[in-house]
Amino acid sequence: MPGLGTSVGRGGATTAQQSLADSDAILIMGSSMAEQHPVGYQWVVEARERGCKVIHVDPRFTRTSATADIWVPLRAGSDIVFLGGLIHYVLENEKWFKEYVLHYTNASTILRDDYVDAEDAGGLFSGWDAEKKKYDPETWLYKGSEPKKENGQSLPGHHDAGGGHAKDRGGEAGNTTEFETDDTLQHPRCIFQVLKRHFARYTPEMVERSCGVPQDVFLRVAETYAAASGRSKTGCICYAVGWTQHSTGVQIIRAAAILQLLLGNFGRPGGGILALRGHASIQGSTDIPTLYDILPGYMPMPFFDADSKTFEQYIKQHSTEAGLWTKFEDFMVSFLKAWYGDAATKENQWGFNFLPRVTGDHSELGYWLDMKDGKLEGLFVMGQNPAVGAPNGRLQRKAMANLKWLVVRDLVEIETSTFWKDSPEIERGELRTEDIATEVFLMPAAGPAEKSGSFTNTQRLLQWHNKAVEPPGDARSELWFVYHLGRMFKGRAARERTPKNDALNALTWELPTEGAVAEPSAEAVLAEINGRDLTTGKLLSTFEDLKRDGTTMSGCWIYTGVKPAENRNVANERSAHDALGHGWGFAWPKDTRIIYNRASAAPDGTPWSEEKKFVWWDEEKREWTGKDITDFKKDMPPDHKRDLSKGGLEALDGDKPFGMHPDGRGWLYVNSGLKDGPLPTHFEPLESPVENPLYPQHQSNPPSDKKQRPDNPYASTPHDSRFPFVLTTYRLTEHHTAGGMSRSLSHLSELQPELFAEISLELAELTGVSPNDYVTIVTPRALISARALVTPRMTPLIIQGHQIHQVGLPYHWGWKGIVTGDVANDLLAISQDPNVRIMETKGLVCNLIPGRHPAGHKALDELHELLEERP
Amino acid sequence: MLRDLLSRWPVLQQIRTGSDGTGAESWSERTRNLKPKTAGCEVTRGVCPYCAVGCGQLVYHKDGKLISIEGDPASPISRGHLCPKGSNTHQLHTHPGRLTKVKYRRPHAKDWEDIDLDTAMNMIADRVWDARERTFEETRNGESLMQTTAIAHLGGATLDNEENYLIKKLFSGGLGMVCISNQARI
Amino acid sequence: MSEAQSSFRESRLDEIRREASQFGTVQQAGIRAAGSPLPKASPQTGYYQQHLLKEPQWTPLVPLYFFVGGASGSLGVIGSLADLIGENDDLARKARHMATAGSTISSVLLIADLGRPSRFLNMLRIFKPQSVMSVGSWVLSGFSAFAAASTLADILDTQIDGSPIATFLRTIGRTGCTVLGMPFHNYTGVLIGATAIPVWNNRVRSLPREFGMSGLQSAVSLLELSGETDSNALNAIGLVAAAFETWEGIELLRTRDRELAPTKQGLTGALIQTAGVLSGPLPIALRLASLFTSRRRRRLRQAAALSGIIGSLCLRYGWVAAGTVSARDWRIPLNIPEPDASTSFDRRAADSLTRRTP
Amino acid sequence: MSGATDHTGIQPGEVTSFLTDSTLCIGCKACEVACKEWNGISADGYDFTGWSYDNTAALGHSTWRHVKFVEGEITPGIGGNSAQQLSWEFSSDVCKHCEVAGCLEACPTGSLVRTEFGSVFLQPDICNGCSYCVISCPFGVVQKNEDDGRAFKCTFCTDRQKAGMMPACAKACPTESIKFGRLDELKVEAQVRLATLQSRGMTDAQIYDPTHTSVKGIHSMFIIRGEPETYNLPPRPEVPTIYLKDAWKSAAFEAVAMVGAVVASFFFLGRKG
Repeated sequence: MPGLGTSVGRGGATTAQQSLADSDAILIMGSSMAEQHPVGYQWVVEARERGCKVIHVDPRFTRTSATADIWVPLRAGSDIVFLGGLIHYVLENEKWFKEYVLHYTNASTILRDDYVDAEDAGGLFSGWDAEKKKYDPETWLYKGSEPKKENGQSLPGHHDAGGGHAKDRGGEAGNTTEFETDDTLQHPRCIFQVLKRHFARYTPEMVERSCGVPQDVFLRVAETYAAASGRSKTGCICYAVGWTQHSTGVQIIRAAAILQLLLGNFGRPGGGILALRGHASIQGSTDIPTLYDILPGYMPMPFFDADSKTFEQYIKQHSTEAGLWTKFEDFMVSFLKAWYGDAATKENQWGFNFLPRVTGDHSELGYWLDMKDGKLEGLFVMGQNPAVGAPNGRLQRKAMANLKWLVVRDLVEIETSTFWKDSPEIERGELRTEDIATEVFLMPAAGPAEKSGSFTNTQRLLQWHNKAVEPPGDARSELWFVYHLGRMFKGRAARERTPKNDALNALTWELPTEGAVAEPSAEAVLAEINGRDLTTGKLLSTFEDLKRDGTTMSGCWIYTGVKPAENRNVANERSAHDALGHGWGFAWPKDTRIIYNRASAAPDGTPWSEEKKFVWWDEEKREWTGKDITDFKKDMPPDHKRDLSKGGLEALDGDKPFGMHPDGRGWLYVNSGLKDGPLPTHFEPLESPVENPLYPQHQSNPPSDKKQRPDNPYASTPHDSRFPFVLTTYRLTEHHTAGGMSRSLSHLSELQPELFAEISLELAELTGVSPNDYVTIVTPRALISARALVTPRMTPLIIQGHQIHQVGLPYHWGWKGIVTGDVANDLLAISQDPNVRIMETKGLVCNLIPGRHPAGHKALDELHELLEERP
Repeated sequence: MLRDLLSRWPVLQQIRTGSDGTGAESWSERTRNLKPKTAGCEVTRGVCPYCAVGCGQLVYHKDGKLISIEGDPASPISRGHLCPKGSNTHQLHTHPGRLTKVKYRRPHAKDWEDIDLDTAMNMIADRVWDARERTFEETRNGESLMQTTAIAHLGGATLDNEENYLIKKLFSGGLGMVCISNQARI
Repeated sequence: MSEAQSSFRESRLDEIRREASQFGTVQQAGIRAAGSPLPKASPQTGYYQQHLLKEPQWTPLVPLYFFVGGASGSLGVIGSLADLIGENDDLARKARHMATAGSTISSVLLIADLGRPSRFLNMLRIFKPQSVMSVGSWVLSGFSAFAAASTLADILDTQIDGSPIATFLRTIGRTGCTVLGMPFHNYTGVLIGATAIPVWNNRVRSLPREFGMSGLQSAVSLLELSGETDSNALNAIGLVAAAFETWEGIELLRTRDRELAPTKQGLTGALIQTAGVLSGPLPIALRLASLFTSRRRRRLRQAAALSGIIGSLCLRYGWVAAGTVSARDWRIPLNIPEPDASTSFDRRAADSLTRRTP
Repeated sequence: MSGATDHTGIQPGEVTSFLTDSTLCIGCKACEVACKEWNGISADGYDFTGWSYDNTAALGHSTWRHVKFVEGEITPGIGGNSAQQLSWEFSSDVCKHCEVAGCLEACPTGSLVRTEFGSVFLQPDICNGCSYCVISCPFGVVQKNEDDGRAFKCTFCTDRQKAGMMPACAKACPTESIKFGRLDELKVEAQVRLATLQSRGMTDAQIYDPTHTSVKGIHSMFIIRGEPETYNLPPRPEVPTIYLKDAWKSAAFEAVAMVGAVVASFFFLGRKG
């Protein structure tokens, strides 16, 4: 979320897949879209056939490269240098979209005098606390804006426990409505000039040195992509976990956002940034989060000790003086009414204290380490397979052996549910079944066609799937499981009315059920999510109607409008009447398909051009009109002058499209909210074979957390003679993530039956491996065996003079299912980037040796032998 | 009897029509009346459960049995197409490896045993309740905490929004669990 | 490489390499040992050297059927003509009975080979002139009927003298056997000749002759082994057939088409060449020898007969097996010249395979 | 249920065809799975071939669509869609449904028939597993399933076509690289597409449709880059029936020779004494 969130206001993809067909250039980086999203890729192919240039930047020549116009091999983990290079090119060659940048971005905003850029301090921005390994963002703020300091706590958005998902804005640390600008962009401390200086060294030479991309190739990409800009052209950037799973993941996406802002590509058809998600409802599961640090609609969970003392304080900390977040209190009160109903009153701060307080890193990787250390008792796993899918699998599986009990819900018997029985640790004698005290419940889950509910897809589109048949046997939906479990707890709480159970007793938990198994009505849940007017009992059609006086309720404000009436479920509506699919499903917010689309018109409200006409100001009707719902106040004219007293969008000027931001602008520079700095800066992966050519003093992202410990060791970096090669992991079209939904299916399993490692002919010769041999791949964490797929599609790169070999490894296999194989993720380390606590999977180091590792305990002996070895 | 047996004998038709035996005269009854297996099925609209492209699916079913799952041509996103995984959604639901009973593993046990759903639900409820009883913190230095870190949840990106909503509501809003996470990060 | 690493080397890999150095290739799917080229799809290698044609899926009963069918067809002809022309009633009767038995065995063998024997009658569902299998099925059925008819006639003769039914059956039976015996004894050559299998369709003209004469020779041989070693007529027919076979054998040796490799190399080649000798020169020699001795005549004729039968069997099995080998040749259907351009695992070699032909 | 259906608008009697355009294929194998799902075909082995991403290897009794992966050379800066070089090509293979079909001519039971759509259909309720079609197909498509005893191949989804539905593979194909429609229209479309590709500099693009041989054209045409041999597409496929005339001629000659030999021998040497 934070990458896009802090830059433009919302963490979601800014456009729709269909809109790719209108692009003049598409840059796919950190994703193999043709392989991971084949059906979405049809829009890229359609654009390509219309003459759009498709550029794929990837360490490997993938099925996406094979269908693109330009393929650029890039050393895994050097993405920011490449994107920084593009930004540098755009700035140096005056390719940026002047009017757009001037009116729609914060380029002209002037920074405080005490702000020091990383370029001037060897990689560190001002405010660095070497002790705590964290930044105080005060000096990053705009000149003139007041820091929000409360009783000596860290500024909002920078709490230690923060998980980074509540970042659908940034800028929390200060009052961002007060600032100075210089519309000539000449002021030395204006963001435009700071940006220029920051990326001054990201030259084509540097790109060649660090990424291994020949200069002429880089320049061809730069020219091609920069050309997709201006009034009549647009370009789109597609990314996926190839960017996010880095210790600098958020900043990579930031760099892409900066590029798109400079080229004027947000909010326009064929433009924007398309974040490609890998699971059916991964967008939905952050909108309505099963995450520790946020509440539905990207409202932060209250952090203990920081902003949670009183409701007022919490609201004050997280609402802004202008833009949509001025309605934070309306959203929050309505949300608390949805959860706690009548028990939420003005007197008890709307039940604010029913909410648990976040006291630390409760993210998956965070609590998993606690689990390993025996601090957890029980765990629910629903539709996920960490024994195969999570980094440092050995640690993951051993940790589960320290649980008292484990509940796994899935369609099949996945590895996570049988770690005690047949995991590699059992086979290697690290764990003994009879020693493991963990109680395990493996519960059969219902398949998607056996239950009703909605998925939110990669373009923020809610689509309803209808139950077709009953689930087999005792298989049940998660809805059924949680609802009936909840009823039991409600019953117990009702019997013991202790303060501990206040929240449970207050919780509204009445749902109509249907059928023999008493399946709760998903549509009733959707109605609660959508929200009602409590005075009339009517369902709401827009979040603009939410109130802070307790007369409205809504479980997730950004979804309001998905169920505007008892007899309507917009997510289930299926009559598309235009290319963007209006009439088909519901795209949050307010069924807007391309967000920030005010930017598709010039500041004066007229379309930029005929070709890219999308949303414009209709002078007669005095309203915004066009091909999409306006992501703006419908009747607010382009020449509107901001009125802070009114709050909301009216507190912004009529030519400021990014309404989530208190200044209504897209942020080239993020004045607070990101824990590793206001501007993207290149750092090497936590394990890298090369020095950081830009900031030798700081090899890797300073605030990132390696979680280094004996059971989560690292290679020494740079240059660990034991691990000379770069390893990057990825998915295949034929399988799905950790394999629970593909390795048990014959038709998919036969297409990719065995774990393989893709290596170049050069690396094959170097290591004496011939095609289809078994090889063993080694990292400080583990060793695994795979078949060698020797292919000309892999090519060594020349980095700083020497050849860097890369090993590509798909990660789908485990020890269960029709086709089995070693667990690739055993090789990875548990690490956390500073902002969202994601691990680094795309760039690390390894060794590759011919032959298959021995079975049983011998495998570990081999590993230790190899780790000690220093030729 | 014999007459209609003969009348169905392609050779006689060949003689009559002088055809070479490669055409309609050789079609069997089955071939003549060939129908798609989805004929007469009910159709329900679904969404592909794999990646986040969100392809539309048509779920064909008859008498409570899934017959076929195909792309939905009306979808503005997928236009009726599906990738190999999406095309395999029918097998995903019907393959023999599907779990249908609750499996339970006792502490230190070497293997699974089947238990019935209600028993499992009650056992799970007891364990959650017990862990919460022991580990729940109402306040810390006088400040509201209402939290337990002893129980964790993982998963959500493959589930429905409504399911995620209930999980977060019950686990965080009701039980005070804070260790809640899923596949989603950025 | 360090010790730890070398101890890693799986013995399996060394086996693969040994196999590779010995035989040049490794059988296991996709396996290529170091030093051998990358699996490739290119105009020079075809699609990963994967053969395009499917191998024949016949059971070993089929070549046997070819043998029995060929013999009984010829027996039918002999049986129908021998006593019309000469006074060889016993020989002719024996031939007819053998033909009847043969045609019955043929049907059994053919049915047993089907994937769905219960559906044998579907063979008579249509008549397809362009399908040799269809024509053959009808011929087989017809021939069996006529052979049965003439045999029935013989049985009736032994009961009643000059019964009109017997006369009728004899007439149509023998006419039918003569007419259908001709295609029945050699259509199997057409059957395999007119297929996509290179080694077969390369010899599409000679196979019917070869199979036919082979059938005739086994017919003669069977009669001889059943005791008819005095008939000079049979010996003459045997000589003619053997002469034909010899000529065909020489023809085959003289033709150098690469499609014919399986008839000259390997097990299949050995079988076919042996067949050539056993059903060509050897019986000729024995038969000629039998003319100049009265004491050893019987033995020599029996030896010739045995050699002819074994030769005929080798011929059928040899040619069918050759079809399987031929189907595995990935170059011929793609008109790719031998030998394979790729020689080493060297990058440049691999490159040369991928470069487009201008 | 509202919304569009997948009705092709094609009536029985109109000749249909596939046009598989490799230049649009992304190698996802959706066609393989969609085919197996619709036709209820079982998996045929879990062997890792090492042939790029192709582990299906070939068409057969339980594989009626097969995506081929052809690896070339790669050069930084050049994607697979650029004309300069072949880097990684994908091509989905299928039964050719020949205009003159070897399997159809060979089938003795009439199990193989020409349908009202001009395609070649194997009637599983008739086939008796004589497997003569297997060796009569110049493309090596038909194969007998030894366990089942019958031969199988692509049905062209005749069951779907009869109901006006598109074949499963063509419907699934994400990038519409598998086109389905009226033969005559697709022949034109293929020419137009070829012209477009060549105007983009893809001089190595070509249509594979052997109309110049005895096969007389196919009902599943292909647009490929490079040589057909690379994709195991025979440059000159022939229908085995072209050999029939010669074969029967020499059979007749030999039969006469036999009768002659028999008659002569018995005439001159038959008499006893």
